[in-house]
Order: sequence, then structure tokens, then C-alpha cells
Amino acid sequence: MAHPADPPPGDPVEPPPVTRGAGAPPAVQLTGITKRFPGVVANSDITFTVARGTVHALVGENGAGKSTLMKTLYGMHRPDEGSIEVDGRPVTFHSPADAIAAGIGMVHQHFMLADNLTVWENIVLGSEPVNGVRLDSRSAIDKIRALGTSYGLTVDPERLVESLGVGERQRVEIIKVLYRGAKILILDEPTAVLVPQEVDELFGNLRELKSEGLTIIFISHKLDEVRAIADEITVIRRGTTVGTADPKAVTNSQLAEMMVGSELPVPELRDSTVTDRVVLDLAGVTVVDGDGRPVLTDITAAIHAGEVLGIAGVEGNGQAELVDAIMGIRPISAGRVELAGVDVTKLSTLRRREAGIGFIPEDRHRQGLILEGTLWENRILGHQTRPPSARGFRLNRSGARKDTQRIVDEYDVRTPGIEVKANSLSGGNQQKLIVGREMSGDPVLLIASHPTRGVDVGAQAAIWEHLRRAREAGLAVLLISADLEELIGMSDTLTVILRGKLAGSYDPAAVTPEQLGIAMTGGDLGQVAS
Amino acid sequence: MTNSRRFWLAVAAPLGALVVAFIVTTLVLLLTGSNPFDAYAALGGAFKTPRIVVNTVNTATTYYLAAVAVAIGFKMNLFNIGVDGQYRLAAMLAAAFAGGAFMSGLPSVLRIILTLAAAMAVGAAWAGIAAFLKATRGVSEVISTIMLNAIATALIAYLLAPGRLAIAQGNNVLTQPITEGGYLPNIDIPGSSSQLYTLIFLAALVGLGYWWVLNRTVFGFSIKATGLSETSAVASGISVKRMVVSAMLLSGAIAGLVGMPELLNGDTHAYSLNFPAGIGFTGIAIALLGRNHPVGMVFSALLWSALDSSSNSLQGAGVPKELVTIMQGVMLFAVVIAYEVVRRYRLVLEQKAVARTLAAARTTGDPNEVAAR
Amino acid sequence: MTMTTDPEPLARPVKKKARTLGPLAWVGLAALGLLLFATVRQLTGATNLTSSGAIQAAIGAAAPIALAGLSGLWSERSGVVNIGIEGMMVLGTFGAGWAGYQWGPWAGIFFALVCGALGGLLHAMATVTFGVDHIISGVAINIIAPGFTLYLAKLLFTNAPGGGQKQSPPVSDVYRITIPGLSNWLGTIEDKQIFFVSDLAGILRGATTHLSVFTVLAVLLIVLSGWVLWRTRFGLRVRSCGEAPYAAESLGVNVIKYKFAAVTISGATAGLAGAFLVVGLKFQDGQTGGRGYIGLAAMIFGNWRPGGMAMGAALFGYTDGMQLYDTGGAIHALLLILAVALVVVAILQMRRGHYTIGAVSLVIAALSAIWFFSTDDLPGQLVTAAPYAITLLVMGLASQNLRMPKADGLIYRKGEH
Amino acid sequence: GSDNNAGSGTTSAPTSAPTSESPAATSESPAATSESPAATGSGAPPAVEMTGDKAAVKVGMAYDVGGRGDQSFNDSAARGLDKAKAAGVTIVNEIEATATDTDAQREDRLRQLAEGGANVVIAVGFAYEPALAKAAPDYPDVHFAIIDDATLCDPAAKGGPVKNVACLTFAEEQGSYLVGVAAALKSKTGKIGFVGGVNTPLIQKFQAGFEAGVKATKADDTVTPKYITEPPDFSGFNDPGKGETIAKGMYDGGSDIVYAAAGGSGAGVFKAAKAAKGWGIGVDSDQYNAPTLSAVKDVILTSMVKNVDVAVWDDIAGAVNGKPLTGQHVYDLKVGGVGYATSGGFVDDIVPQLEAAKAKIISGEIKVPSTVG
Ligand SMILES: Nc1ncnc2c1ncn2[C@@H]1O[C@H](COP(=O)(O)OP(=O)(O)OP(=O)(O)O)[C@@H](O)[C@H]1O
Ligand SMILES: Nc1ncnc2c1ncn2[C@@H]1O[C@H](COP(=O)(O)OP(=O)(O)OP(=O)(O)O)[C@@H](O)[C@H]1O
Ligand SMILES: [Mg+2]
Ligand SMILES: [Mg+2]
Repeated sequence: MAHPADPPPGDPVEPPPVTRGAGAPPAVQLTGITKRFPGVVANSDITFTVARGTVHALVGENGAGKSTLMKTLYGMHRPDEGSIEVDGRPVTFHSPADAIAAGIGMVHQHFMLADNLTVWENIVLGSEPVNGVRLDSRSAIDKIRALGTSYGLTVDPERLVESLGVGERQRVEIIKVLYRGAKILILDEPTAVLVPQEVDELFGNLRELKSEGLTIIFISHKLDEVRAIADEITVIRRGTTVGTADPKAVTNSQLAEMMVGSELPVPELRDSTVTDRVVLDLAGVTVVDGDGRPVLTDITAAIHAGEVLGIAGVEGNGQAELVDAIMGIRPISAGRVELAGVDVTKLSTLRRREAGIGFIPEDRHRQGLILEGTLWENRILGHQTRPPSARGFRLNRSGARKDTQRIVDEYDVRTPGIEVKANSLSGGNQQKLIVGREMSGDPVLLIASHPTRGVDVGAQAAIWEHLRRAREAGLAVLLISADLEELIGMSDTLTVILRGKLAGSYDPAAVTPEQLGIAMTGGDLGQVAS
Repeated sequence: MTNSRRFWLAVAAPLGALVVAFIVTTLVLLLTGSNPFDAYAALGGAFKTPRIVVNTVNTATTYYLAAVAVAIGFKMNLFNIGVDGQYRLAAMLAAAFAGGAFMSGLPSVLRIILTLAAAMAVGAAWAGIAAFLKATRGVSEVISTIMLNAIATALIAYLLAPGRLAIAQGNNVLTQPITEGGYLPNIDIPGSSSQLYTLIFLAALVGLGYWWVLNRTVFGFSIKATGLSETSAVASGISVKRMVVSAMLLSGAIAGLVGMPELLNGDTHAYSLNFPAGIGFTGIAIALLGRNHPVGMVFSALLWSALDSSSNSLQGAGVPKELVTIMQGVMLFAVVIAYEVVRRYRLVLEQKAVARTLAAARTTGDPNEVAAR
Repeated sequence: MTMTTDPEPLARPVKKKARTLGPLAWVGLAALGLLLFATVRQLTGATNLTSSGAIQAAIGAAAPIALAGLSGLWSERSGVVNIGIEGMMVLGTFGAGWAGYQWGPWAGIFFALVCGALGGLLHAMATVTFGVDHIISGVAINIIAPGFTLYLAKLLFTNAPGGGQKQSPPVSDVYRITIPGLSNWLGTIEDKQIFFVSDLAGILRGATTHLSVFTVLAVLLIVLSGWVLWRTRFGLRVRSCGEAPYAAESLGVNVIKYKFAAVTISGATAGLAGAFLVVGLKFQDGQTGGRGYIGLAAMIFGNWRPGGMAMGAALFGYTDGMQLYDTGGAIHALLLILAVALVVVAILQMRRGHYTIGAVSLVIAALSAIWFFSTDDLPGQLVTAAPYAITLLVMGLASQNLRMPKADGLIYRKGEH
Repeated sequence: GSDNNAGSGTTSAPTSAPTSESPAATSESPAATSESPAATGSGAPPAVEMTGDKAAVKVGMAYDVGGRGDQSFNDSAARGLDKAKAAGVTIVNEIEATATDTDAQREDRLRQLAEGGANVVIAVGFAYEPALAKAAPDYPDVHFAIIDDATLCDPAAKGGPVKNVACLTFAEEQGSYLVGVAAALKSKTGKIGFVGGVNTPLIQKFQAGFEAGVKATKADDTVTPKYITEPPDFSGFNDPGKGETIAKGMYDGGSDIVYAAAGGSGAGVFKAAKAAKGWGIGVDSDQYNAPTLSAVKDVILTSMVKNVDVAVWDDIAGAVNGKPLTGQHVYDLKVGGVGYATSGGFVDDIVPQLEAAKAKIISGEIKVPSTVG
């Protein structure tokens, strides 16, 4: 894997000298910001300065308060205490409209898109071009196309957002901000869902924007990226700033120290534990979409006990369908799914789960949680028919509560308690809860879809460690991830999925993220194929 | 938060609601030129009469059943507007069935059970049409149940005719009245000409069952989960279609019981043109007022029927009867608004609490831990 | 309110098949349909299947339902479920009656608009400002409105000349369009009972004779609403509030403002629907008779779109209008049409591979055919159910892929995301 | 609605002095109001005079659904009450019913009136039968009366008739027969329509008599019956829009006369009649003089008058005179309980035939069916 110190490839532009303090007022100056939520102090007395024309990274573990701070800056809520200055002028934002007017734009950690509207409608919303009263879709679409070409952010403006993959949605979000000509960009974990090529593209764009004098606040848990793009780094921890760092000087492990006070985790497996006992056996699995077009074609693969099968692929190449097919969420039109020698093709999702499939979904809000439910109710989800959650047809509430507490402790879920609703947890902590849940009731197969997406380094380490232990204990794992280092580091076998087909498998020991990236995008590199 | 404050917050909403409703009603009364004091005197006076209290409880029994039927749907975002048609059709067919000659041979207990079972079956079947259409064809149950209500009306009108399932009696048509032993005895209440309906126990049982199923069983959990996030429910192995069908059938079955107190405890022991109509819609209001909570609905049902029963007395005090319905509507608004206000106040309190513990937090440096206490 | 009506919720959103037929295709379909009706008319002699009078009745029945549906469309597109249409209609009927008898129908229509809008405003205040459950607020309005109007009626109409405790004095009618030459000419053709030609003439005559300007207004309003919602800035913002309010908020859209606007418009439209029942007649307590709910159903039937909504209203209006108007065996003849239509549906479904649906349609087709041939009229009680039964049947057989606005019915709380 | 009295005033006119009857005369009809009971129907006993102590009588009235202002029998009953009031009798209270009423609530209504100090309690509508059966025995010295139901006065009933109850029923079919005769005589097309508000046996009586009258006069004339709604959907009495559509269909279909037994929906029927230049026939009161219909009075051929007001008056008067009515009282043609109106003078030319038919019915020579089919 790439050494942390190396600057990532394709990085010709030298960041211009950062204009600090001297004369020019900082683009953003947050002073003594405190924000409380019921049961949580998300930000307490945070001071945060961003010089104009720089990329300023904000890092911190899950729940540290990064998003909250940015939402405050973007006017989505008022701080309980503290003041905001933009370009030296003190401001109070009553709504994002004010922030937008002040030249601030934000790309949110969770997509803020209307599925049932077209891309261009989503982008122009709030600052629509009109002739008379009529929406001027033409000029909107043209402007979007122009933006797309000039920044390499290509997406068809006339498509419905609901038909877009995560990568495309991310691009739409960024175009949204650019469309408003924002001078200060807030990007909350924009790279969490992108493959290396896309990340490089994005960084290219960001540098371009920076060179045009824009200011960028960049949030990420991927420290290499942070050091590659940032001119300055601010670390916050448990709601307060612990200090700033110079990306040139600081190393990943030092950053990690500041964030969590622990070593930087590295995704890697110890010696192979692969057995010859086949746990999951896919034979010619084919899935067609509503219009009868195949989205998954003749997938044949096997995962053995103690083996981690990594699947690399650009978002929307059939990963979701593959997962759904194995989980029995959507019917397969041909092929066979066998779990530990038993044909489960005809079984319901529930039966398959009972047969020992654990499932970490890619979209925790959509498939992983009941946001309105308490943590312990979420613990029951997916295990509603099994102990400790159930006694026959009756729920075992105390059992569920007890086991939830165990998960919260073992997986270090930061929460005021197990009676709080899931939606008051930060993204990372929600993820830890899900991982804990899916690992319990010792499954034989774990489907892990982006298990560490948006999860801080501390949690990553924990999650990886749990995966390793389970693997040693003979768990078979299907690992899907956009984080290629994780994929390479954590897989015993690697295959690439491309347009619904498995396109060759690779040796994790030999392949590099870049090569994998090429393969994922349809390029050919037979030489590393094992 | 201290326990005492918890308690006050808990009762604040209902109390506030009553106060708001009281104020608004008083205003309406004043505006409409009727004397509030007389009105409230009449209202209060009414419940000095044991008979009216008993009637209130009896009607509440019916209303509660209707509310539970609706609430089951609400718990998973199913809007069963069709309770009205379901209970009318069920009551009519069950009445005809129970009035059948063959019944008189059977032991009383069996007759009652058969009648109840028939009613539940009919209600479930009628709701089942909507369930089937939704599960297999994705037809919105809002539409199908609206349509089914009208169709039920026509069907009843067709069947409730001499020569079909009914007999004529003066200007009335009614199903063959149930004979002795086919209906239930009532409970005498001293000082009251009306008797207490014995099926109140059935209603309590239904309420208890509703609470137990929802909060204590896997099935209930699955229903709630589906209601809160369909996609997550599917991913965790809950078959939404099966949930839709079973919830709808259950709702229909309970709806089938709605007409039973009037049929088996009432005076006529038959389904006639005078059989109370529209209770299904009352049930919707009561379920909402009681926030689908088994205990909450007990209170809302009592409140609603109390207002209904006081209608006569209020008219006695010169208050036009439509003011009663206005009051009921206002009550509905008042309660939900009061709840919202309390909810917001509670948030503020919690935040204050966090703020207070902030100092402590600084020392340990972990707000989360502090907040956890 | 039910949140998902998609039979398989987890299906990855696929681009919906472009079901947009060209104008020619529509004409072709219409012609085929008319052919079927003409044939059956010939066979059964049930002239009212296509008679101008029946069409007029249908239009009269459909218009208020369409307006009610439009009311639902406006509010639900902004994310506020409106079960209170019925109540807002009642308010409209009162406003129309009160102003109508004193200052003429147009004043009545205006006041119906105002009263309805007030109802909408109340709904908006409850649902948007206080975050009350949308259904609760709607139900409450349905309870309060009739009581309130009846109370006012007793106050204002009892001693009005020609009024009563439960009805207003008569309200005169708005202008009714009859294209003189055309109407008569079509009339003569219609009376000739020529296969297909007379049927077409009948329908055209129905639409060009004694046509209330109010009806024309209603149609224009539907078109206009569609245009505003899908082609203007205001419309886009309203829809965004119904699809993703927090996204809209994050782009500086004042969600609360737009929800208020849309729900108020919704109320006003419902008021118009009420006025439609009053103009030319009078306010009458209990006059709306559940049309608000039917309107809501039509709107869902139309998948939250004006065109579909209009179709739903038309379908219901046609059967209801005819059911009332007809004194011959038109509804009975409808059984035959139903049978034929179902056979066609069955064939189509089977060709798409949906054999169960096909089979079911065939069975129902057979049943209605048997029913038709074994009887020569329907019991009156069942005839009244025809509009409801047929709507239900169409819903069941037309493949439903309903797509309600994503945030419809969800309580929006500013900045809580 | 005090000026509604106009109705019954003129009903008598044709019989007492047919020839002198003219539109001009009716225009003063309101003046005739005061002595209207006296003028009811030929062969009717001279209206009961109130000779006794009016102060001693206190009246309570329980209306059926619709209540005052229903433009139907509730209104008619109210007229009777108003006249009694005008005559100096104390009215203790009037209470209206609601659609969701249970028997218990109706019973409570009657009891409240009795306990509220009324010694004469009048229940309007057969719906009160079960309630009255339970309530009446508990108030032996209160005199009850029920409109449109005879079951309680049926000597064959178990336990015999209830002593303190008078059953006031009407021979609607007889009056309808006469307007049927008028329709047949006036119809040019030989096609005649009947629009019923809600499809209940009571309204079917109107249809039965009407059809019989038509057939008896012109054997090959046809009557097309149609009802607006089915019970328990009573909107059929309040939906002039649907009334108009139905009537339009009938006129377009060749009918030239339509009998509207549809309460408030009648207005729509008459509107259609005016548009089609046909005739309409009114119901319950002399609708030619109903202020709400003044715009369409000129197409109201005649009205089938059902003098509920007379029955109410008689009952109260009986009590005043110290000999309260008991047992069944059939208000038929003989006693002028039902009849036809001549206001507008549209039927003056056929009065002889109508009177002939009337005589035959009174003499029993013609038996008028009261059920359809
Ligand atoms: N709307 C809310 N209501 C209550 N608590 C909240 C809310 N939003 C955030 N929090 C809490 O505030 C704290 C900070 O959350 P925030 O989302 O800012 O963390 P973060 O640094 O963005 O974490 P992540 O890296 O996982 O996104 C968390 O403990 C979270 O539970
Ligand atoms: N029908 C009923 N009969 C008797 N007691 C009931 C009934 N319904 C609820 N209760 C009592 O009221 C309490 C609150 O009801 P609720 O349904 O909220 O239970 P809960 O424990 O709060 O479940 P949840 O945590 O899912 O809300 C219950 O714990 C139970 O003791
Ligand atoms: Mg975050
Ligand atoms: Mg609870």
C-alpha cells in the first residue's frame, strides 16, 4: 500500500503560500462557538480560523462535532454561544439563505437531494433562472453543463436524481455549491464515497478553485487525503479544538494521536485463516431490473470459512444488486445461492439471516436503522426472531436492552444511553452500533458494505479488529468498499465487479490501489491477475 | 430531570389541552350568544345523572373498539378509513346470522362466540380486499377503503330488505331479532335506568391485547418497525406485504367488533335502519386524540362519548347541538397542539440540563459521559 | 398517512418506462374506446352510454371532484397531507351560499375561495407552525367545518327571504355556454342513432351544450396548476418542499412560507369545489356528501399528477353522473363493456407475462358477462355503488406504481436536521 | 321558519271550497295560517279546539335526524309546535338527533324531556320506537306520542300497547295516490318520474301509492322510480345537485312530471323541471308556498301534503283538553292527515277527478298499497 508520507499521484500544482493573518482578514473566523443538543454538547467553546484562498482541513473522530460546527457556519442552526466572522465582518445567519448570500456553500455529509426531481432542478433550487415567471431550464442546463466541463464534474442535468449512483450524487452536490458562485466551500466528507480516480479528479477541481481564490473547508477521515489537499489542518476532539497542524510537517500517526490519542490503525490481515469449507456459493446468479435489463449477470463465486472476499468496483456496477440477491431482498432471475451447503435461493431474507448472514448495509439510514427508534429497538432489528431479542414469538425487551449495553461498551458507541433515539448519534457511532449488532448472534457469513465509511480512525481500527477476530473464528466475509486500501488490506481474495459482471480477480498482496482503480474503470491489467 | 418534573411534563399536555379547549369553547359559546355558565352547568349537571354516565361508558366502549381498529393501521402507516364500512357490514351480517333460526338450538355461550367470530370474520374479509389490493397491486388503501365504504353501504341496502336478510316492522326494516340467549345480559347500575354493557370487558381485553402485541411480541415489533422505516424493515427480514395484510386483517377483525355492543348489549338485538352509522370516522378521531396509545385511547373515547352524551343536556340549556361537534374538533386541535408545545419545552429543559453539567464536563473533558447520566 | 405505496420498496429506482403516448396514440385509444361503447350501445340500446345528457351529467359530477383533487394535489405536493378537503369544501359551500344569494354567483365563488382559503390557512398553521400530525388536523377540520357552517346558517339564513335553517336562499347560475348551431346540428345527428357517428356527436354535444363557465374555469385551473407546479420557480420550490424540505432549506428556500402558500391555495381550491355544488342551486347542509374524500382518491389515483387526477375524476364522474342520470339500462350495459375491457386487459397482462393478473381479469370478465346476460337490469341499491366499484376495479387492474412526494405527511421542523 | 306555516293552510282549500280556490287566493295564504288546523281536509273532524288549561301543559319535542329546517316532516312537526306555542302552550324544550345516535341516546333524550318538566313528549320519527318502549313506562303521568310508528300501540304486541303512548301514523300512500292521479291526468308523454331521497320503506310508501295512482288512472303510463342514496347515507335528502341530475335524466328520457319525495333535494328536481318545462310534484308541505322554492313555484304542479303539524297540534290539544290521545291514530285522507295542494291553481281543472278518487279511498272502495312491487 502507498506509504503515508508519499504525496498522492497526479499532484503537480504547488499550493500557493498561505496568506495568514498579515493584512487580509481570515475568510472565516469562528470564536467561542458552543452548540448543545439534548443530551449532548456537540461543540463547546470552539475557535476556528480559515485564511482566504486556502484549503483548510477539519479532522476529528466521529461525534467530535465537525458537522455541527459547519452547520453553524452555514446558518442551519444558531450557536448557543460564540460569534462568526466572514472576511472580517461579524455576521449572524438566520438561515442558509444568509450564509449563501455571504458566499458560503456547503456539501453535506449526508446527501441533501430530492430524488424525484431532476439533477438541474436540484441544482438551481433556491436561485432559479427565470424568464418572466417561467423556469429557464435551458440556461440552467447549459450553465450546469458548462460548470461540469470546466471542472470535470460531468453528470446529465436532465436525469432524475433517484437514478444516480452515489458518486454522481456527490458531484451534483458540489455543482450545487459552485452554481451559486460560493467563495467559501464547506465539504463534509466528500470523498467517503469516491474511488481514487474520482478523488484525484475532485482534488484537481479543488486546487483549481483554490487558485481562483476560493476558500475550502474540507472534512475527511482519510488522513492521506487530508495531508495531500490541505494547507492547514485543525483537529477537534469531543467538541473542542485540540490544535492545528501543518500538513507538510505532520504525519498520519501524529494526526491520529491528536484526534483519538491512539496509534494510526492499518488495515491488514494476519496470516491466512482461509479454510476449504465453502460458506457462500454463488452459481450463475443473474438479476434483472424493472425493465428486464440485466443488472447482474452470471455471478459465480465462493467464499470459504475464514476468508474475506473483497469486491472492488465503481459505485453502481451491481454491488447493491449483488448484496440484495444474497440477502434475498430482491429475487434473482437465474442462478443459485448456497449458504453452508444449503440452497437458500428460495428462502426469505429472514430465514437467511437466521441461517447466519450478518449484513452491514451501505446506507445505514435507509437499510440499517430505525432512526426514530431507541438504540435497543435498533438492536432487535434483524434479530427480532432470535435470542437475546426474542423468546419464541415474544420480545425479550430486557434481554435486548442488556445486549445493547454490551454492544455500546464493546464497540465504544458514544451515546448518552441506550434509550436515546438512533438519529441523535453521529454517523460513525451509528455505524459502530450496526457493526456490533451484525456481529452478534455469531453469523457464519458477514456482508460488509462500506463498513468504515465515514467512520473515524479509532472506530476503523475497532471495526477492522472485530472483522479479523471473526475471520479467525471462521467467519466468511464479503467485503465491499470504496476505500481501496481497506479493501486490499482486509481481503484474502479480491475481485472487481464491472457492469454487473465479475471482471477478474487479483492478489491483494500484489495489486496497488491505482492498478485496482484502473481495473474498476474498465482498463485492462491482466499481469497482476492471480 | 427530576421525577416530579417528569410527572408534571407528562400531565402538562393533557391538562393544557383541556384548558385550551375550555377557553376556546367558552369563546365560541360567548360568540354564539349562549351563556357559558349555563352550558357548563348543564354539562356538569348531566353527569350527576347515573344514566348518562352509564350511557357515556357504553358508547365509549364502542368508540374504543373503533379507535383500536384504526390505530393498528396507523402503527404501520396504514390509513384504514374503511373501519366504517367494515363494522356496518360485519354488524349487519352477524346480526342476520345470529338471528337465524338454527341458532336458537345452540347453547348461549356458543351463540355469542359464533356471533362475535362471524362479525370479526366479515370485518377482516372486507378489510382483506383492501389488503389484497395493496399487497398484490399496490393500490393505496386510502382509496380502496373509501370506495369499499360506499360499496358496503350499497351491499347492506341490498341485503337489508324484506325477503332477503330482513323483515319489515312498521317503517323500519331490521334483521330477524336475536332470540333470548343469543344476546348478552347487562349489568344493573343502581339509580340508573340504563345498564352497563358487558362487552366493556371485551373492549378492555382488546386494549390489553393491542398493547401487549405491539410492545411485547415480535409481530408487534415488526409492525412498528415497518411503520417507522419500511426499507430497514425489509433489510432485516420483515416481509412488508405480509405485515400489510396481517395488520389490515387484524384491523378489520377489530372493526368487526365495533357493532357488537350495540347488537348484543343494546335493546333491539337486530341490525336496523336505526343502527348507529359513522362510528368508523369517530374512531379515527379518537385514535388520533389518544395518540394510538392503548391507555390514551381509553381517555379519548370517554371524553368523546361524554361530549356526545351531554349533547342532549346542552341542547336543554339552549346550546345548539352543532356546538358539541365544534367542541370535539377544538379538543382534537387543542390536545395535539398542547403536546407539541410540551415537546418543545422539554427539549429546552434538556438543553438547559446539559448546559448545567457543562462545567462538570470540562473537568472530565467528556460531555457525552456527563450527558449520559 | 401511508408512506409507501410501491409494492416492492427496495427495488433500486429504475427510470420509469416512458409511458408518454403521442397525441395520435391517444386519439387512437379514444377512438377504440368509443368504438367499444358504440357497439355496446347498438347491442343494448342503452343510449345513455354516450348521450349528450349523460355526458353533461358526467361533467357536472366530475368537476367538483376534480377541483377537490386539485386541492389535494396542491397541498400534498408541498408535503402536507390534506384529509380535510371535505371540510374545506363545506366552508366553500357556505361562503358561496352566503355571498351568492346576495351579490350573485361570482361573488359567491369569490367568497367560497376565501372561506376555503381560511380553512387551508388553519390547516397550514396547525401542520406547519405547530407541527401537528397532518391527518389529525385534517380530521379536526372535517369535524369543525360542518358544525360551524350549520351554526352560521341558522344564524344568517333562517330569516333570509327564501332561506331556511339548513339552506341558503337560491343562488343564481353562472353563464352557460351553448354553441347554438353546432349543438343543434350535433343533436340531430345524435338522434339518428347512427353507429359510432351518433355516439361521437352525443359526446361532443354534451361538451358543447349548456356548459357552465365554471366548468371551463375548473378545467383551466387544472391546466394552470400543472403549469405553475412544474414550470415555474414557485412550483419548483413548492415541490421541493414536498420531496426534500431539508434539502430545500439547506439552499435557503423558506420552506414554511411555501408550505403555507401551497396549503392555502389548496384550501381555496377546495372552496371552489364547494362553490360548484352551490352555484345555480343553494347552500344546503350536508351537501358535499363525501366528495372531498373522492377528490383525494382521484388525486392518489392520478399518482399526485394533474393529468392522472383529472382522469380519475373523469372516470368517477362519468360512472356517477350516468348512474344518476340514466333511467335505462346504461349501468347494466356497462357490465358488458367491463367484460370486454377486462378481456383486453387480460390479454395485455398475459403478453407482459403477468399470468395471475390476466387470469383474475378473465374471471371477473366472465362473471360480469354472465351477470349481464342472465339479468336485464341491476337492483337500484347496487347501481349506486357502480362508480365506486368500477374505480376500485380499474385501480386494481391498472398496474399501480404510485409515487407520492417523498416527504408527504412528514412533519417539518426548521433546522432539525 | 314560522312563515313556513303557509303550507298546511292551503291544503284544505280545495276540499272546503274547491272552486273558489285560485292563485290569487293562495297569495294571502299566510293570513290563513292561524286557523289552518281548523281548515284541514274535508271529512276531517273540525280541528280540535284548545278548551282546557293551556298553562297546565308543558311540551317537549324530540326531532329525528335533520331536525328543524329539513324541509320535510321535522319541519312540519315544528310548525305544529309553533302553532301550539302561538296558542299559549309552554314549550319546555326541543332536542335534535344525530346520525351516530344509539337507542340509548334517543332514550336519554326522551327521559331528559320528561325529567325536564314536560308532561307531553313528542318523538318525531320511527327511530324512537325502541327508545320509547323503554322510557315511557317509567313516566306514567307523562303523555308520549310518536310520529310514523305504530308498533307500540299494536294491541297484538307482547305486553299489550303502552298505555301512555299515542302512535300518530300517516297514510302517505293515500296522498301519494292522489298526486299520482294528478300526474297521470296531466302527463302528455305518459312517462312519469319518482325521485326518492333515501331508499327507506317510509319513502317507498310514497312510491307505492304514487305508482298505484298513476296506473289506476292511465294503465299504460309508466313510472320511473329512482332513489338518490341508500341508508344510512342520508345525504340523499340534502343533495339538490344529484336531485337535479336524476330529474334531468328523467325529463330528457321523456318524462314530463316528476314526484320529488326527497326533502331538500327536491329543489334540484324542480330546477330541472323548470329547465325542461315540465312539472314537479312537491312533498310533505305545500311546497308551492315554501319560501325556499319561490323561484321555481310555477312548476310545482301540486304537493302531497303530510300534515304532521296537524297531528302534533291534535296531540297537544288533546292534552290541554284533559283527554290526551292514546293508541294508534292514522292520519289518512279521511281525517285530512294527508292530502294534495292546489296552490298555484294548476290542478284546479282536475279537482273533480281527484276528489272522486279521494272519496273512493275514504270509502274503502280503493285499497292503496303501501309497499312497492
Ligand atoms: N440534531 C441533533 N440532535 C441531537 N444530537 C445531535 C444532533 N446532531 C448531532 N448531534 C450530536 O452532536 C455530536 C456531534 O455530532 P456531529 O455530527 O457534529 O459529529 P461529527 O464530528 O460530524 O461526526 P462524524 O464524523 O461521524 O460525522 C454527536 O454526539 C451527535 O450525537
Ligand atoms: N391496554 C392496557 N391495559 C393495561 N395497562 C396498559 C395497557 N396499555 C398500556 N398499559 C400500561 O401503560 C404503560 C405504557 O404503555 P406503553 O405501550 O407505552 O408501554 P411501554 O413499555 O412504554 O412500551 P414502549 O416502550 O414501546 O412505549 C405500559 O407499560 C403498561 O404498563
Ligand atoms: Mg459529520
Ligand atoms: Mg409507549
